[in-house]
Amino acid sequence: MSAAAADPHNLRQGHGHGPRGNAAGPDEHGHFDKRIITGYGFWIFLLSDIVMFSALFATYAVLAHATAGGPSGKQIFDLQNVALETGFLLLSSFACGMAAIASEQKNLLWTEIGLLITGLLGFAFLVLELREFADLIAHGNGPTRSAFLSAFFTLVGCHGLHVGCGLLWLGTMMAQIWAKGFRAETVRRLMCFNLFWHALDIIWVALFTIVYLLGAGQ
Amino acid sequence: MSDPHHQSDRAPGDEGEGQSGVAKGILGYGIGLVLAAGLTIVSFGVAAGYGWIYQPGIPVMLLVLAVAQMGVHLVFFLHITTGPDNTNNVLALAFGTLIVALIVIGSLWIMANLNHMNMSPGEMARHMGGF
Amino acid sequence: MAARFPARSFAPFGLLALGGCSAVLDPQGPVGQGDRIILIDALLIMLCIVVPTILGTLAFAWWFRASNTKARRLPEFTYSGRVELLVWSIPVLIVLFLGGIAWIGSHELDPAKPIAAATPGGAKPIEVDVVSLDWKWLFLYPEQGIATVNQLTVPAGAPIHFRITSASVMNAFFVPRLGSMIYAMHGMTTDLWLRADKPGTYRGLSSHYSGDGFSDMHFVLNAVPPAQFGAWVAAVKGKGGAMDRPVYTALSQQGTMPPATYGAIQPGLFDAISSGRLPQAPGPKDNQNAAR
Amino acid sequence: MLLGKLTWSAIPLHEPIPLITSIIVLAVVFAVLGIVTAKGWWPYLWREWITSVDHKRIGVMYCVMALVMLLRGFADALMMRSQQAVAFHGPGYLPPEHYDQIFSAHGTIMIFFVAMPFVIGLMNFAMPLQLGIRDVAFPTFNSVSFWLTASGALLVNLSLFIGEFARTGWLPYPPLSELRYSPGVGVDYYLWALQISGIGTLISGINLVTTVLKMRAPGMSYTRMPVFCWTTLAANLLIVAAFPILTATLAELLLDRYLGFHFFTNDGGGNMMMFMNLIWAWGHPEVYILILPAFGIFSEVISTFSGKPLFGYRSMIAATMAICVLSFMVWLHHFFTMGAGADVNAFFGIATMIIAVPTGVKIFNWMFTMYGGTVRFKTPMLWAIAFICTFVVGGMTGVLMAVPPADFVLHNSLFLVAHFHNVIIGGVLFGCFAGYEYWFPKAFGFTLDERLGKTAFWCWFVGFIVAFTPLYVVGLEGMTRRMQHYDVAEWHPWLIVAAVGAAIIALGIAFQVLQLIVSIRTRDQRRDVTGDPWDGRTLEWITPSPPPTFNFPVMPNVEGEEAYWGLKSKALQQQRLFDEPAYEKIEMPRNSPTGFFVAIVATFMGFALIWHIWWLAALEFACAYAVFVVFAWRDEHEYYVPAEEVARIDRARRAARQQSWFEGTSA
Ligand code: HEO
Ligand code: HEM
Ligand SMILES: [Cu+2]
Repeated sequence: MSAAAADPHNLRQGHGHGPRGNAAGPDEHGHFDKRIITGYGFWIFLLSDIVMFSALFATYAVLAHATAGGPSGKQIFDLQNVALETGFLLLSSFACGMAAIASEQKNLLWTEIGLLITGLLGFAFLVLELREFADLIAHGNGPTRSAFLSAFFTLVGCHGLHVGCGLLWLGTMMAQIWAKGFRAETVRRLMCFNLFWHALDIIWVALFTIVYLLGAGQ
Repeated sequence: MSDPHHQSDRAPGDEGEGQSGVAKGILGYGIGLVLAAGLTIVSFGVAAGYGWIYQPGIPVMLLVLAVAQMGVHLVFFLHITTGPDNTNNVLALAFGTLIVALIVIGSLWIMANLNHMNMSPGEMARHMGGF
Repeated sequence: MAARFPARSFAPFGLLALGGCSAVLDPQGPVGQGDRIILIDALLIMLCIVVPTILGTLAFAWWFRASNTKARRLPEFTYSGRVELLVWSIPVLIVLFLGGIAWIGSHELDPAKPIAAATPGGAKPIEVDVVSLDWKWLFLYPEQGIATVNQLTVPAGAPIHFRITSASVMNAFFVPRLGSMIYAMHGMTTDLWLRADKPGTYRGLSSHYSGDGFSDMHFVLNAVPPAQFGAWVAAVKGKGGAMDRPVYTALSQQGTMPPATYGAIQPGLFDAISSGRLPQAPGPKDNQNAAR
Repeated sequence: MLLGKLTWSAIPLHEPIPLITSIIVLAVVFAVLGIVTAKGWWPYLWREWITSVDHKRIGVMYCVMALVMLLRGFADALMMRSQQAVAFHGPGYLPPEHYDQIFSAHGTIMIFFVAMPFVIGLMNFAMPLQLGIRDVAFPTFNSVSFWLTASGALLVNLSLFIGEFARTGWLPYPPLSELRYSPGVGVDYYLWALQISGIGTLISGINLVTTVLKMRAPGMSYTRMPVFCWTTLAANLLIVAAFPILTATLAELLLDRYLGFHFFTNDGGGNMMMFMNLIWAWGHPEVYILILPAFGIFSEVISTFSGKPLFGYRSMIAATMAICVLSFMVWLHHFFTMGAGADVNAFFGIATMIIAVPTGVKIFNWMFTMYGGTVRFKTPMLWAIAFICTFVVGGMTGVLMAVPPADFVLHNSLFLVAHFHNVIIGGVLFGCFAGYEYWFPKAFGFTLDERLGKTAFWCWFVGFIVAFTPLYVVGLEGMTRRMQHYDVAEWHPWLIVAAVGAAIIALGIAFQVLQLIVSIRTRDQRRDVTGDPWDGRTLEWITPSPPPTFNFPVMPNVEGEEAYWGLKSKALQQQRLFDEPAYEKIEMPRNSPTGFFVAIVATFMGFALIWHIWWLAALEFACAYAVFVVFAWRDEHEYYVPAEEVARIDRARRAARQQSWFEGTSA
């Protein structure tokens, strides 16, 4: 009790960080760096999104064998298609990175080109995925066929939905940059889009491994 | 506040120190792309079962490759680990990973146990053969 | 199993029973006795810390009230290593103890764990298959070849092995004075072992809400002397209708009904229900509820 | 069809109870709207509240919503209590199909639209002030969060007039909640209302986590943050980590119901146990989302009214974060009786008990905070002391049920119901009431009436004991929850006692309403001129009451724990205020109607989906995208509060301080 007694507010303990400690403090006008705050908030959002996917993954893993007499993964997965999808998504991520670099340089043309390629590749991915879905449904293997297929369509479809929403967002961003150029807030939004797009890749990696590759192996 | 720490706080996805230029940036993404593509190809190859590796080890191998590839994406595309004060970003990631692990592993353990314990006799015969 | 948790009366706890026959605290079988003794032990050990905590809180607050001139003020008393150690270690110790009880108790009193007869070499276990329906209980006696609804007759002193499933939504099978409950779920079978040590009539019920008729979803469990059990079986056997598929299908309609007996059962009925080979119960008769 | 499943039969014209309730509620709503219109208050409301992005205003609106919904939820409770008091050997006055909606609505409303908004409101209000900053990280999203929650609440209450509410309990376990067994719209109301408000909550969680981690006054290091900020951080981390699970789980149930998927159905390989697993993986952290902020409030209140810094500050932080992580490792304790093996049950039982350790540490630290202090029994402090006494009992019964064999006979009994009301009312609600009384003067500039406040407190406290102790007893007598009627004679007297208890609580609520009315009418005599009515210790008390939009004219420089107490002590010691700072203009975010529009779209979309009015749903999707584009396209607007204005406001504050500290009677 003695050491603390004289200093109940721990005024003396500097915690080795000087008076500001490790706080993410404001500048002298009381402003915080919006880029950092926005980016961090978006990062937290992405993590929460990943948690949501983890619930879908858990469901899928539990129901993967509940085929109720319907087809199993092995019977319906077309790895070639998946490889193609993966390729599109990877390249699209790379293109998105290029757009990010161009936007740092405030290069309007290259930014737009980068984003356009990103979008086209993403769109190609989506088309392949939808074709796969349509094919399955046409063969009577839609999501209502079995719990396994419900889980499959939901998990993969949810990723696809994210890609779709990402494309809408992308279009909005391209128009905005075109119309308004590189303002601080536009650049910030572009940064968030970048994070979003790359995070979708990470989910896709988990997805093609757990759903397709492991599923096809069984 | 002329505090040196302030400058070093970064948004996730922000490149490290010097925004030194296009070349460096492209190189980063390029390395990422090559690594990711490589890992993907290996994954698909392993799964295609060319007999590259011990058959029963394939799932483990695939999972390891996936983790590696996610790491590549995080480092080279999301730049989550660059910059001297990324502690917050990485801590958040660690928390997220912990939660994901708890949910997935916990659910699988619980559900496997429940499914096993509560299996109906009629079903049992069907499942005895193993998957 | 009963050996580890001997049934002994707990005098101070008569208080909580409050005169009336308190179901959970007045068990009539080894499982319930095990559950109860664990419950009471855990409660007592925790009361040892909870009661002083409450009294201490009130005492501190009162003694250090602003108007008390006798209280010694220590405005700087904000940290003390010794107190820290104390406040972390007391709960840890209690949790260690409770954790031990929980671990052992979970294993000893695992609902699926078979139990022995009341007397060594006594009555042999009997099998009862339980199906929860909307909103009634169907009991099948596979060995005796009879069935009952909303009433359950068992020999006192004999271990009873229940296999439990549901034809529709979830329910829980619970006879408070015999002990542990367990869920009844469609397409699944849960196992529960119970024993009634004394003859008597015990109330059973669904302890998991299952829809509008839920409150009426209870049954009586008659524990009869072993000799009478045979007589009861003989009285039921062959009389009344048979529990076969058509009767079962009619039974699976929503509704409540008084106790009934069936003199025969269609073999394999329980397996067909529990594995989901028979269609699930139909639920509400019409969709008039769709709007309201 | 143009209106989907919606027909006239959805309106309860033939059922007197819902009909009369509907008419009364509608009358009140229209009366309020009428008064607002007649008095011409709309522009003011629109400008100052509906479109406000000020964290204090939003916090207040959350709390108001919680209080209004508390009345609704409590009305349900009264109906249940009176039904069970009379439904011995008889049907009572509420038929099952109505009674079942009531307990489902009660649980849903109390958890999602009382407890959640209350704690989120208080966090919103107080946390930025305590951190010494001007707003949260994303002010506009904050407004969106609030309005989405409001939209969810509106949908739940709409089910009273149009259609029905779920009859499945507050967590819609399949297969009962599947289309086959619940063909009505009740479950759909539940699902869409919770999806919408859940997204609001998630956004709020992201917002507040970012705020605590990235925006703090200069010098406010982690180990200098008030404990309430720590518990805010922990609770919001839990929101961010748990609510997505709820979203996914409800989405799966929605897919089952709307598109014939087979996640949890009896057929097609569905697995209902997976629902239980997932919903509790969210549900257990959820209860700590509720209790952690309450713990924070008690930490502030007990320290303030004991005139001492919080005892064991670092221990408290460690305990908070331990609870935060542990809460994700125990969820199976809600289904010990589902037939998992002994190892699994025992593991999760023990993990559950371990949470008692950090919680116990907190309790003991609060006790030692009072030890050696100067305890003032203001109303918030009464709530706090009552909290410790009731919560330890509730916690104890929780730990009891964490022992699997004990839970085998207590699960789903009224003992369980008593447990969670014990921790939720004695913990969360008492905490929120303490926070409400504690921060009310800060928010509105005048204090609440102490005498009525104390009367209300005693009614609540006594009523609570009388209402819920009998439930422990009937629980041990084998009474299951959610009983519409029963025929066991032993239960009857206890349920009558419980009904009396509920009536006493009703008295408590009446006194709270009275307290508010009286306090508003006599506000001129109870002005809080100094901004520091309780002799506080944290930064919110440095501001005038109510604080200006920008909270702080200059960012406070934090030099230790209890930032404000340090400054105050120094000033009092030197017998003078600190020198006047150089005032500068302050940049503040502008109002935005985004949140309000989002909520309108969400409400219509939810309604359309519930009633299968597909064209409307499609239209609303288009609107949602339109709102997004407009929002994403906007130029960010800030406005500046001119330096003169800042100076004027702050000089008034300094004058008041000068007056009370050095000229009038000392603080
Ligand atoms: C805010 C809400 C809240 C809180 C804080 C808690 C806290 C706890 N709860 Fe409770 N709960 C809450 C809300 C609910 N619980 C439920 C159900 C529930 C069940 C399932 C029962 C069943 O369905 O059969 C268990 C096992 C617990 C256990 C616990 C434990 C161990 C704690 C612990 O956190 C308590 C820790 C506190 C203690 C222990 C007191 C102080 C400690 C001291 C003094 C130290 C010394 C003591 C010891 C070492 C024991 N809870 C349900 C039911 C949902 C439903 O089915 O509808 C709800 C809503
Ligand atoms: C204010 C006084 C309150 C009273 C008198 C009251 C009363 C009741 C009653 C009678 C039940 C039904 C018990 C049963 O199943 O038989 C119930 C259920 C419930 N209450 Fe309360 N309650 C109150 C406050 C609260 C609060 C504040 C909360 C949460 C924040 C809450 C949450 C719940 C929940 C979750 C259920 C379970 C609903 C279900 O079974 O699905 N209650 N309450
Ligand atoms: Cu819990």
